[in-house]
Amino acid sequence: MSVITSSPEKAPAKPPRSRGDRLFAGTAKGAGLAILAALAGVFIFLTIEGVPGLSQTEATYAPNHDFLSYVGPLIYGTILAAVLALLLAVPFAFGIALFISHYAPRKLAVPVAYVIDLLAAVPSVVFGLWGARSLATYLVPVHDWLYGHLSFLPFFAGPPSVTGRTIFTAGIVLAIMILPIITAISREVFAQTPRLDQEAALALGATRWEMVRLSVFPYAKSGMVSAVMLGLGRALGETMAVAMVLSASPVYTLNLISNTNPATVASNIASSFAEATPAKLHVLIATGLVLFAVTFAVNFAARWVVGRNERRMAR
Amino acid sequence: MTTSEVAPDLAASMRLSHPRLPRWAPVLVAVLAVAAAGLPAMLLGWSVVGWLALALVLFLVALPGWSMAVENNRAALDRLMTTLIWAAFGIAVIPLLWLIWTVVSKGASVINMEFLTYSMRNVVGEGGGIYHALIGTLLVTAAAAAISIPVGIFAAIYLVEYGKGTVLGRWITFLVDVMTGIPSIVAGLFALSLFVLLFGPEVRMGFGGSVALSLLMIPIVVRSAEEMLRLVPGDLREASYALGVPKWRTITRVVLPTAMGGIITGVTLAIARVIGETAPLLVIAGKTDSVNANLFNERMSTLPVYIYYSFTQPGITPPGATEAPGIARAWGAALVLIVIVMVLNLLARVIGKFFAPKKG
Amino acid sequence: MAKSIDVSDLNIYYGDFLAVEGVNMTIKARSVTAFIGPSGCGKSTMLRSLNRMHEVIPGARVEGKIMVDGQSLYDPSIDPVAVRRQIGMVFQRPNPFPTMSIYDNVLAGNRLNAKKLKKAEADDVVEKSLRAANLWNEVKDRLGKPGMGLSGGQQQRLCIARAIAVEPQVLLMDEPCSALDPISTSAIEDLIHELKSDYTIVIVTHNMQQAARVSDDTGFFNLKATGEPGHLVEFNPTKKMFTNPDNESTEAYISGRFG
Amino acid sequence: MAKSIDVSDLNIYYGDFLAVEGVNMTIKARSVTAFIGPSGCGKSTMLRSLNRMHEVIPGARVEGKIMVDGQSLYDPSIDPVAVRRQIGMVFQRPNPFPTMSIYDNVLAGNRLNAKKLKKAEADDVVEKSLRAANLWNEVKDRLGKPGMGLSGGQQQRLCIARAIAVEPQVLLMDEPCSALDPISTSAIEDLIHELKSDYTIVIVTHNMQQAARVSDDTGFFNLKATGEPGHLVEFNPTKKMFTNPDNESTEAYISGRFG
Amino acid sequence: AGNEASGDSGGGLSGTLNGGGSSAQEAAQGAWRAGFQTDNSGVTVNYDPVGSGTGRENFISGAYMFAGSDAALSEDGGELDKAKERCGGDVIEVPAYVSPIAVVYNLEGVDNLQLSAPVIGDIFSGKITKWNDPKIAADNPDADLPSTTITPVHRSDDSGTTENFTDYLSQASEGSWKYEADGVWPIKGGEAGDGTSGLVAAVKAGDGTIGYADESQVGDLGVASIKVGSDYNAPTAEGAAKALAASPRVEGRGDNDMAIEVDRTTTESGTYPISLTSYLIACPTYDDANDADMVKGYLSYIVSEDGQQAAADQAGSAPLESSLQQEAAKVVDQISAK
Ligand SMILES: Nc1ncnc2c1ncn2[C@@H]1O[C@H](COP(=O)(O)OP(=O)(O)OP(=O)(O)O)[C@@H](O)[C@H]1O
Ligand SMILES: Nc1ncnc2c1ncn2[C@@H]1O[C@H](COP(=O)(O)OP(=O)(O)OP(=O)(O)O)[C@@H](O)[C@H]1O
Ligand SMILES: [Mg+2]
Ligand SMILES: [Mg+2]
Ligand SMILES: O=P([O-])([O-])[O-]
Repeated sequence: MSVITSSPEKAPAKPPRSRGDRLFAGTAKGAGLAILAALAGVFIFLTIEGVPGLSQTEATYAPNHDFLSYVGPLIYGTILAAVLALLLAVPFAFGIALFISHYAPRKLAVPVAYVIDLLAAVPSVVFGLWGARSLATYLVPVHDWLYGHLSFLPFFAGPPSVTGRTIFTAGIVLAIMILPIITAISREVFAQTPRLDQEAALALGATRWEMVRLSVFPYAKSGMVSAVMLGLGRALGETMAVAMVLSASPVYTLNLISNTNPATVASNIASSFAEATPAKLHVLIATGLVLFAVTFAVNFAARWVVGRNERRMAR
Repeated sequence: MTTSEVAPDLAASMRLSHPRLPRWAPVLVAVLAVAAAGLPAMLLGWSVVGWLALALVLFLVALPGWSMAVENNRAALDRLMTTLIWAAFGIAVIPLLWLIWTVVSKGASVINMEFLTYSMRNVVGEGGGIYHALIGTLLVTAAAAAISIPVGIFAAIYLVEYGKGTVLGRWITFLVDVMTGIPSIVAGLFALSLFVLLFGPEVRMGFGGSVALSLLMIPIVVRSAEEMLRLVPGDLREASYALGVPKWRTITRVVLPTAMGGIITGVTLAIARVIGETAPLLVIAGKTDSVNANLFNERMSTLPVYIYYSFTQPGITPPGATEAPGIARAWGAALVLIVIVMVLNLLARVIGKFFAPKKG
Repeated sequence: MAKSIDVSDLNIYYGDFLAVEGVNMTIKARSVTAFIGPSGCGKSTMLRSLNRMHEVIPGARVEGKIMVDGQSLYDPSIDPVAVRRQIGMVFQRPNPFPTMSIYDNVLAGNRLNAKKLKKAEADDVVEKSLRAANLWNEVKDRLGKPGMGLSGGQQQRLCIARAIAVEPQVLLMDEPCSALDPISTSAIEDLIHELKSDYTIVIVTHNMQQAARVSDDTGFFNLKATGEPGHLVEFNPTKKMFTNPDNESTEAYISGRFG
Repeated sequence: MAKSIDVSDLNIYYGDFLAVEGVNMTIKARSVTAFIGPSGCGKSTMLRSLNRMHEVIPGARVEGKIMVDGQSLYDPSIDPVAVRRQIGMVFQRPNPFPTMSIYDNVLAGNRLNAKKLKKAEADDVVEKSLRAANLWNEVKDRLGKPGMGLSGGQQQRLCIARAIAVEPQVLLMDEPCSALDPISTSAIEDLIHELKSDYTIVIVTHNMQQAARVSDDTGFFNLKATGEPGHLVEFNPTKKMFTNPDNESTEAYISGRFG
Repeated sequence: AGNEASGDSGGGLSGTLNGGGSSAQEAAQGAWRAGFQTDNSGVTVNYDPVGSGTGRENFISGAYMFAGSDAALSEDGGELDKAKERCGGDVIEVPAYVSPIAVVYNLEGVDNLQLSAPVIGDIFSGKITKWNDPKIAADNPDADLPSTTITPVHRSDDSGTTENFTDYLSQASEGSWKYEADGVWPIKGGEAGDGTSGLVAAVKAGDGTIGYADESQVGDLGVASIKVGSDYNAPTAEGAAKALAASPRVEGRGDNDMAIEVDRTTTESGTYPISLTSYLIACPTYDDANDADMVKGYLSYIVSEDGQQAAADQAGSAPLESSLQQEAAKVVDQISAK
């Protein structure tokens, strides 16, 4: 019976987990801690380099006057662009993911999944070029139409941009950029829904959509949230494409279709970084710090909302 | 329809065949919608896009409407959702193919042996190639993957298998989400300042780029791997434990293989996400015209940076040409980058299939 | 209300694999029909083809004819959703909706048809169904808790309650009692007895006694050899089957040491 | 080789919920012990505490003592992994590894523990185990096919084969036959008879006849009331239990109409 | 790579020379690199077109051995002093790249637009909004101007081009432009493009657009002629070089510092006042002899007649006027090891 005890003569103080187990668990935990360390590193970097940026000479914030007025429109623009992108991308992404996992004939689903994945590979520079030079031009009539028919809404107050390089277009480009990430992850989790769960719904006389709602969505919820968070992350942090598409100015505006649009934090860093004096660089990094704080808050809020839902579920 | 013949007495008992739209109903409605939308489109001189948009709207109203009239609300909703899901696919495919077509049509013509095997050293105007940037991209991305994949997957394992419900686990999950929001340029600036701290102000190296890219890659790997691991049924873990298999072997031999398909998708996605990333590499890996295969010394060109500069600094347009030679090279490089990811994707799919749970 | 089901020359495939071959039988309305036979002979497959659940498996298909009250089940004009709504099913493995409470699980089917159930009405349906499935006493104090927190047997009874709640006209049960203890099993059998005055019931079981006890007719499926498709060996009134079967192999199977 | 197991004053918890309370019993080596009782009374829970599988559920814990051949199972010096290697388990629901072929599934216990087997040896183990589980004939031509492609019953027998393949000293079975047809059930029972000359076997079953047929001792678990923890009502030699139980409720349960 | 020479290094020099800065110089730097590396196959020159500001900063920090900058080191931020500190003495600043900035427009039916500084100022500050405004018509008596709305396009990034353009407006617009010279566009709102390429793309994309960009990058866009004295001059390399040669030096700089204060108000015929002058910044002495040799070699090549001509051919810049070129060559020739 000595087989069960790993070392009977040793003091039984420490748990007799095998070395392999301890090593493996340690490695896994180490990886988690490494992530924390990396993030802490980024945070410390942003703080050390960014805090001096809060109080520079007025000229550094041109054409604004102080840090708040400088960062405000950027944060506003970042959130506006990300929200637009999410609003556009999320329904499409879930739709396509469902299409691939549950609706399309197999012969179509596989190549579609493949092509969507490819989209993730298009360099952001190319997205930027395509967005600024092809898409924007084609969207000019759309801008005109929105202005012509919906200008009573503050979003479409106009005057419409003649180049189409607006936050509306940028939102669409961002939406296309985050589409593959959301689609890929949600389609994986949709496809993993156990057949038994799905049959439970079908056997009750559910239509395909009801089956999706009853079995697939609840099962995939956590994965869908993850997918959206990843997409949101990319939308908040996207740099080059936005810089290339957007006709940017340091302003607040709800107007989505005029040539005056708020820049995003990341795109502003990218485009201002090149000519930045050391003082300006501090300011730019400080805007990064603010974005970091905003990302933190957004995630916190999202988690709280999801968590509250779950708590209500568990009751 | 058969329905009408049997309906009277059945209606009372069991309506298996309440009236249904014929199989060809969606096709008919589609044709009618396109035709009906054609009229105002023609009269008002709309573009094809406007025409099709109106046709889609008509279809979205007509088919569920007809279904509601003939079938019932639930069937109508089902048809509406089916249409929406197909439409989502159809609409999303447009920019997708458009984008890919743009790259292919503009890039394919410059790709030849010279383009793939020459660098830009001493090249002015026409000619030259992407060899140096190709090497750079492969090395930098490979190094980033070598950092991110183990860290990411192990972190996901920690979150799902060890840290569930612990404070540390919750913090890591949360901070990984926050990490996805780090702008790529900030990651680059961070890597630069880290390396300057370590090696002095003149440091530029490919590996610095790898570190920056890892910051962007890790959260994607963690998040997708975490989701996939979570979906592995507890049954399987128990089955393995009950055979006297230690936890770590259960994870490596049962849990990971079962989730492998999804994890590979996530990893491929993460690689695809960073392989086209420009800003951080611009800052830390820099650019050069010459081949540099040493990740740890000197500037290293990468395809995205190459593309970026080829577009923004295309040189002057030679007389008689329509555009500067840099532009064509940029499209060519973009196409090569996409092909690389395509190959990677195919490879991942093959590997994924190999590991995928066998259903029957 | 109840339906009779005529099956003629039915072949059932999984892709190219012929799982069940040449089945002919008549399942009478207002009666209980049991399918018995060794594992892998296609009882579940046969059962699933009766409410068109078979076709949800990719590549799965059916040849031949199934008539329910004079309507051909596989006719293009038939809505499989309506079929499944009226021909309910309980599976071999319990499958409650994992994110729903016990209460919501029971009501899942009803909610599909009538979006708005009055609270009192809903409470009523839940209690009635759970009582019928002999689960009420165990869960009445935690109706809001998730259905997954129950023991295997409790989960299975929850699934039965869910299937009953929509008041189907035919009820297909695939070894519904294999995870149940005698008390619950007995309750389910009582329930079957009760239901059969109105409904048509088809049950797959490995338990000969159970088949003998609850069913009016019994179909015995067998495989000619491993790898061959399953087929219906004998279909007869249960009394006759268990006392004087037509077929030798039936006798051999039934008189196996136990059930 | 076989082990005897002494259980004293065992309380089993899921978090704060006390599922099983105050169990005392002695499971004899080289014998078959059956646990019976209504659904939800804690049979599975009790069984899982015997090879420390209970603790893999977050928050689950055990109070009291379980002695296996004089060693305390829950002593800190005991490696639960080693325990499980020697005390095998078959679950209520079949759970073959989805990524593995039938062949690899059977060998999983050996392979996952990084034991190197020669090809001939491995073939031998696979054939022996599958034969013992009465599955060999059905799958011998498709050993390389995925284990998930089998019918429910076949899957369960595959799991039994997998558990046997590592030659445990104690075998715990949680309603192993609930998804099996009579033929396979009979084969498993034969197997149990065979194994008990060397091994200690504990089986949970809802089938009274099965308990009566295969076991030497029987433990009857019950709930005092719903919501209360389960407890061991009576533990006695099976013969006595089924003819002259000490306890009234045991008699009531066993003499329930069937099993 | 197939094109990279292996083996012997002609010219005797070998090593890697890193510099960077002004993105405007990149095209010219490409030509200079190629020329220099062809003569010295053992040398690899890297130039990061990260922008003038970053270039100057990296020069000061020691990350670059030389920098390219669209503006001379400034005295107010203490930049000049820090650079002196880095070099341990005087700093070398020589003009290397001069290029006219074109006022580009995209307006159907108008080919030869002529504009005066006050009108440009009014257009970019939004006071003139229609193309058929009488003020524009006054400059273009022969053109058939449509009533299209004017969309002025500016740079959204901090840029040397903007700085030179706004410098021109503030000096020459006779008060119609109310802002000072600045790399950041001083007006909030309006159409903007990122980088020269972004701005050019934006002007191309719309009808009625007008912007400003390095002349070599304007492609097939319309280019306005600018009023100088009583003439309207199209942007030319010679015009820009001439304007530069006619401009005074910044006062109070060292002998090696050729910082120039461009006079935008010149009325000399044939000059073109909107131009960008980009400098090379280097130290007179380097710790390492090889570094010194490489910097000296490279910079000498750049300011040589050959180098200037190569840039003119490949990047469309204006070769330095010969007196400036000779002075610059002399300054660069002093570079040595410590
Ligand atoms: N999804 C599937 N794909 C392919 N073959 C299948 C599938 N499901 C079942 N089969 C095969 O069809 C045959 C009949 O299976 P079925 O599940 O109907 O048997 P059963 O009689 O219900 O067995 P059990 O009593 O074990 O549940 C078996 O050979 C099985 O392997
Ligand atoms: N994971 C779990 N978490 C919390 N409670 C649980 C869990 N599993 C089982 N229980 C509860 O513990 C009690 C005993 O469950 P157990 O599964 O042991 O019953 P059982 O006797 O095996 O029933 P059955 O015959 O239905 O399998 C039940 O009240 C059940 O609801
Ligand atoms: Mg079955
Ligand atoms: Mg149990
Ligand atoms: O040369 P720029 O600073 O205008 O890009």
